[in-house]
Amino acid sequence: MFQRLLIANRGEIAVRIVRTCETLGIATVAVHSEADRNARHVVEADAAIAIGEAPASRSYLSIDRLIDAARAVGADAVHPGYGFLSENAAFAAACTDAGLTFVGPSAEVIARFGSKIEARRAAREAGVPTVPGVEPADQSPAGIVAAVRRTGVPALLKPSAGGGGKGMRIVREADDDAAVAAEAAAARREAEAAFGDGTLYVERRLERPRHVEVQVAGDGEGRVVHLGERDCSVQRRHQKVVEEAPAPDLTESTRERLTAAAVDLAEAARYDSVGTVEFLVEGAGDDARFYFLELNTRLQVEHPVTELVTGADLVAVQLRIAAGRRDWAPARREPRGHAIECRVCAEDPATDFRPQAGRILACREPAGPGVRVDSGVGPGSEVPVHYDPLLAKLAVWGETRDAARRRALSALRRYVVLGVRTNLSLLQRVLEHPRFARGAVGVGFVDEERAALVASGADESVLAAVAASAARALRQGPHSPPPGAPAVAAGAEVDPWVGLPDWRL
Amino acid sequence: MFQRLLIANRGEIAVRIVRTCETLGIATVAVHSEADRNARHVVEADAAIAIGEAPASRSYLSIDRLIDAARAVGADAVHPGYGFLSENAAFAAACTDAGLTFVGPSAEVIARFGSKIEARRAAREAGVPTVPGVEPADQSPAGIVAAVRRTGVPALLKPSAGGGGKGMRIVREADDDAAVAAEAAAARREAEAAFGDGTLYVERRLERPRHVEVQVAGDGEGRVVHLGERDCSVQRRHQKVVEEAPAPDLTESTRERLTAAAVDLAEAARYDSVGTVEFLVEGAGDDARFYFLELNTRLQVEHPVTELVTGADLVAVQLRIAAGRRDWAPARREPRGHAIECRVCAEDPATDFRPQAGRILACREPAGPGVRVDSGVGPGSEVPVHYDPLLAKLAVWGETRDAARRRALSALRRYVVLGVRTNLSLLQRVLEHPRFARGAVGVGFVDEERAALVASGADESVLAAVAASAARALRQGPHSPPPGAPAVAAGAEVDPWVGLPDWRL
Amino acid sequence: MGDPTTPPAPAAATPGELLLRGGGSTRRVRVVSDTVVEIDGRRVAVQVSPAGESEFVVTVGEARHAVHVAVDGERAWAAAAGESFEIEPAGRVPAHAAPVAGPASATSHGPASQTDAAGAGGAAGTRLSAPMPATVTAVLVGPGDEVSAGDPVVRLEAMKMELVVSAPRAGRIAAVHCRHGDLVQPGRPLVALEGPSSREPAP
Amino acid sequence: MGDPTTPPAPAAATPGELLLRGGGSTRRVRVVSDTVVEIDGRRVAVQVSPAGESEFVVTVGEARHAVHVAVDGERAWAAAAGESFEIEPAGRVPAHAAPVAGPASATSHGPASQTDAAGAGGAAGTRLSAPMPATVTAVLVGPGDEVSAGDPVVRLEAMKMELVVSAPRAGRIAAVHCRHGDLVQPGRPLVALEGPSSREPAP
Repeated sequence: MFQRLLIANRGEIAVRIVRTCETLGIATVAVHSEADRNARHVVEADAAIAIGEAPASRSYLSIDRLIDAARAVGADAVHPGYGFLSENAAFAAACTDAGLTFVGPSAEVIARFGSKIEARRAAREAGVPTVPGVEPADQSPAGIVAAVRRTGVPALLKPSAGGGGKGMRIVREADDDAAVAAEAAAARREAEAAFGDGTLYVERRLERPRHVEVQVAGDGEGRVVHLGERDCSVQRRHQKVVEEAPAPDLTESTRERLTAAAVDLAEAARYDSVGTVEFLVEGAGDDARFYFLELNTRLQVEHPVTELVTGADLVAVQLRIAAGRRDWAPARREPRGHAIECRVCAEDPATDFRPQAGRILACREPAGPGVRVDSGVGPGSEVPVHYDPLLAKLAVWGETRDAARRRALSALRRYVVLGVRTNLSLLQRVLEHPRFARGAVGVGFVDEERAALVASGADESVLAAVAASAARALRQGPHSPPPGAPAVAAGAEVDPWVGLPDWRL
Repeated sequence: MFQRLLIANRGEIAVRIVRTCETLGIATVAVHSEADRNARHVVEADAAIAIGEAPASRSYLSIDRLIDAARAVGADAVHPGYGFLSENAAFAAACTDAGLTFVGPSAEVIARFGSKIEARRAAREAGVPTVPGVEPADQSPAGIVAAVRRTGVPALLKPSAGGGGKGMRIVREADDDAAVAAEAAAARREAEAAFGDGTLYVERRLERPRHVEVQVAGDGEGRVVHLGERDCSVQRRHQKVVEEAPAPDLTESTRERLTAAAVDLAEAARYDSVGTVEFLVEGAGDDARFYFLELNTRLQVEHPVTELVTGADLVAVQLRIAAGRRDWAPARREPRGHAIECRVCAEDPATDFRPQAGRILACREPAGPGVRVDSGVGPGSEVPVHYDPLLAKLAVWGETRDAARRRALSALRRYVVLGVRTNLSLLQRVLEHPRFARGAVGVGFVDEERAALVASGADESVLAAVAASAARALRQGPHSPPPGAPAVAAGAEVDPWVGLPDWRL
Repeated sequence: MGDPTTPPAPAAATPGELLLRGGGSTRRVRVVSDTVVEIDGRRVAVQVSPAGESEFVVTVGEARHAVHVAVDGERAWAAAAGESFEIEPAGRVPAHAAPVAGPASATSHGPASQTDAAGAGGAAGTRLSAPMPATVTAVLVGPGDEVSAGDPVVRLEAMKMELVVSAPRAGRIAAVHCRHGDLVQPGRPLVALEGPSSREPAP
Repeated sequence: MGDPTTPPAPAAATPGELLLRGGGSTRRVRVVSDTVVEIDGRRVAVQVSPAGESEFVVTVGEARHAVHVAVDGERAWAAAAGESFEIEPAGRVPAHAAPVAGPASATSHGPASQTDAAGAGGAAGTRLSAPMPATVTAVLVGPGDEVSAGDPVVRLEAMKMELVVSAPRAGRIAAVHCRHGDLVQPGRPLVALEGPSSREPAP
């Protein structure tokens, strides 16, 4: 196993990788930009190294600086996390060239599945159905317009190099050339900013499909296992916000066809790490149809729900495969119970999920039975403007889907983040929503129910309680005296015991 | 299911019961003494009611006040937690008489197993071996001395009414009548203080046995299931401090004999709730011998390790059985992976585990994959002098025992409680100890290794880091300015990016 | 003070009045005393007990809420019942708490413009300012340019997302206060818009 | 100041000297500057960076520690590397931080006595005080009683545990300051012991 791992990432995923390394006895080195000098992942790792300025292009996306850092600290392996350079074949190759083990698939596998064209070809060759789409050779506005006409509307413009929903745009009118070109330009700029590559892919958009993906792992020698599927249909801005495992309302036969298709593809690719095969699923019952979307050659944000139902540690599996260990496969892979993850983001649902930045003044994360929080922040953390607004992930486990859903709600209600706006309230509205409570929703769910999901759950009594508490705290200044201090109790209930119990609702 | 549950307890177990009720849609009412007015469990429940003065005898141990409180709030059921009145048959009967469902076995079952004599008789009748011992009819000092002579030394003096190790004393010299009488007097005082009953039981003490217990559940109609066993041999002051499931180093045949014995006993008793059959185990291999110790007719402090390996929610099981639900049995009971619990106590290992009281100035509980914390405190909590010093329980899950052990260590290292002394350091020494790392230890482990376990793990660099940080914080006063504020950075690393990475170990 | 998107300034800051912003709306609550608050003219009895650090348990009629509060200068943040609020004394409406103006953007990310009346003197102009910390990725207008309502004037990037600041009304660009590459903070003026307003200027 | 169990008072409180109590022992560390501390006469270079609230990352040679600190008046608590410390300026040794005195108790729970020199005037007596918040369950001596070293004088109960306060040396009970049922706080005098000391009284 490795001695010292450079974690080429930040935030909750960097902290989460540290956690597994602690159990495996691997020393960790965090990297950080100037904006992240005091960030949580820097504190949690065994060591930390500065790699550049705040803009990701000059730090977390700089292959040279990351390789220099890994050499400087004597790392023998590099974990890319997700996002940033995790699906960048050049980075994987640069690690290998520098004598570092890249914790992920080979550069060849990353490159193949990083190309939407190649990935779809691989899927078709493995007998896995794909969504109609094309990466136009002519990437000019005119070329994109022509591709949209060919594919048909509604169409999606997607970064060829990307993943995670970043930079995706919907085009509904094939005839408005100027509008299509404008969307293409915006998508290209976001793609360049996020992935350093503006190439666009044009795909037919299925109406109201579900997003279901299969977790796979392989050792590059043809041995592939799957760890079941996840449903990630609850999305905003084409990005997942609530995920669960197993996928609700899949018949056993559809689940078997789906996981078999994922394994077939990974086997054909001689897939050599942990990865995720994403599908869109249309229809219900045994004749539900599914279409290959992409194969993400990295750890997925939502991997904890798979970990909760299988007991596998997917980061440990990645590290074992990368280290060439024969015993990489998790002992148990059949799911037990149900898990739901909620992404806690610094964003304002009321203004179209606009990302928020600032300082976290207070942070109380829920805990207790069946509750897991993977967090990249704490009290006093700065949320910089430069990066993804994901603060933490709440993942809960329950014996049944409804038990998990209720437990997640209970945990969300006591999850406190003050100082930046978050989507904590929206997450509660999602989990409470009758459509979500009933079972599977489609990827349009958040957009369709936006008004209900953005609404505040606060009634007058909550407003009154908040106003009264805030008035007291504002009067006292930034720090309250200890509870129970005599000065504070004035006006509060101080009834002595007088025989009958003092009933406080 | 119940509408409103009165939780006749405090601390982490009261909070933990709230959590399950939140997932079942049961409203909770906390009770609190004057010392607990602002306690965590009071905040977390849906409602709270004051029941008396700080001494437990005038609040948490007052049957009348608890029944009055339950009536006043319109509760339909009462959960006793553990400790306090949880194994008090009179309390169970008083609940029933008041038309309240007691969440636990019937008063008859509690009374039978609350009596060491009756419990041992029941065990013998069910064919379960017992440790030699007697509850002397003559409870005078002379009677206890005579009983010790009969049983043989080393002998244990135990409260007949009690459990959880409270008030237990070891007698090693049968001939020193005065010493035996003094120990008996002390044991009786503690028994009276803890359980309201000073009756003593005298038992032969096995040398270096392991403490292994089996979790059972039954519906009173003869249907009994077990949820595997726990090893709770790591004890200080005869109280458990680290527990795990499954028990390490048990052969499959011994495990089967042990669980079968527990089920036999519970079936014979028509056991009607969740309970724990405790055994002492001597020897190893298939011919290990075990002796029935007691049947605890309540939720066990260490129940989370069973929950982590089985997925069962034991509080939900209790509530379902109490509500007469037919579907009370957990779906899955076979263990998966390994779980370890560490009890985080306000106590000072360096002064013989003396309990500590005070205000918690800061509290950071670990979280992340495989980590569960059941806590009864938070920042600003008061730890009263009046009650058990248990603050919280850290329970971790791992694919293997060693993975769980390492994960627990990693979590303990980042567990911060400031303001009262705790056993956090001792817990790390236990988990790091080669004997514990190797496998099963006996109940004498903490006493035998005390010097190593009490030692501080801090080297000079830790002392230097602590002194430098404390000096800065003391200079700044109780509240540090935000990190990154210019004034703070003076003297700290502020190297701008200058081409080569700024390497910070 | 003629900008249609600026809410009327409160007549006078009533002591004890707080603005609670949360869930997309802002409510005004008057704290009458330690045990009484007034919402929409209705008086509500509250009982506040401290519990833990910066935490209160508040009883309001039949309901009981745990409230976490963090104070940040003259503002506070609070969370209760799973909802979060930003709280400030009424009468103080900072730029970044004003309602967002401008016609809905054609893009999927909605409007990003932020306007307020320019200057303390009440000049008949509108200043468009940054709605959040962001990097300026494009300045699409120059001084003297005529713009129509909805025209994009500045493009920002924040957290990998593109935000377009659009003109809330027709007018002429009086000044440009930012350039490509600037890192701008909330409220920082980006451009000043002058010219005909759709309403009468304030006296 | 002749009590054998009281550590010698420091010659003078050296500014920047801290006592770190943790893991059963107390260490003295001198903070020379923001970047240098001295332990046992050896100077160690440290680099302190703030990180989060009341948290620091400290680099000491090859090692790097996250340190959490909470300040409580003139004292502080800190945790690093899984260890906790109580910290106070050297020269100030409060009663409850002094080493515990007295012969090991015969019971399983060890010594519970707590002694310090009585009064500011330096009377040649010893005051036995409560080591922690507790309830007095028995007062076993009266004024004028002669006691031997190790004799139990007061029985306390705290957290369901019995603590016995024993005489640290032979002497005579000068005064009893508590009675059965009292709830006593740490440092609260329980009894005063006078008479022959095993050491010369201080001048």
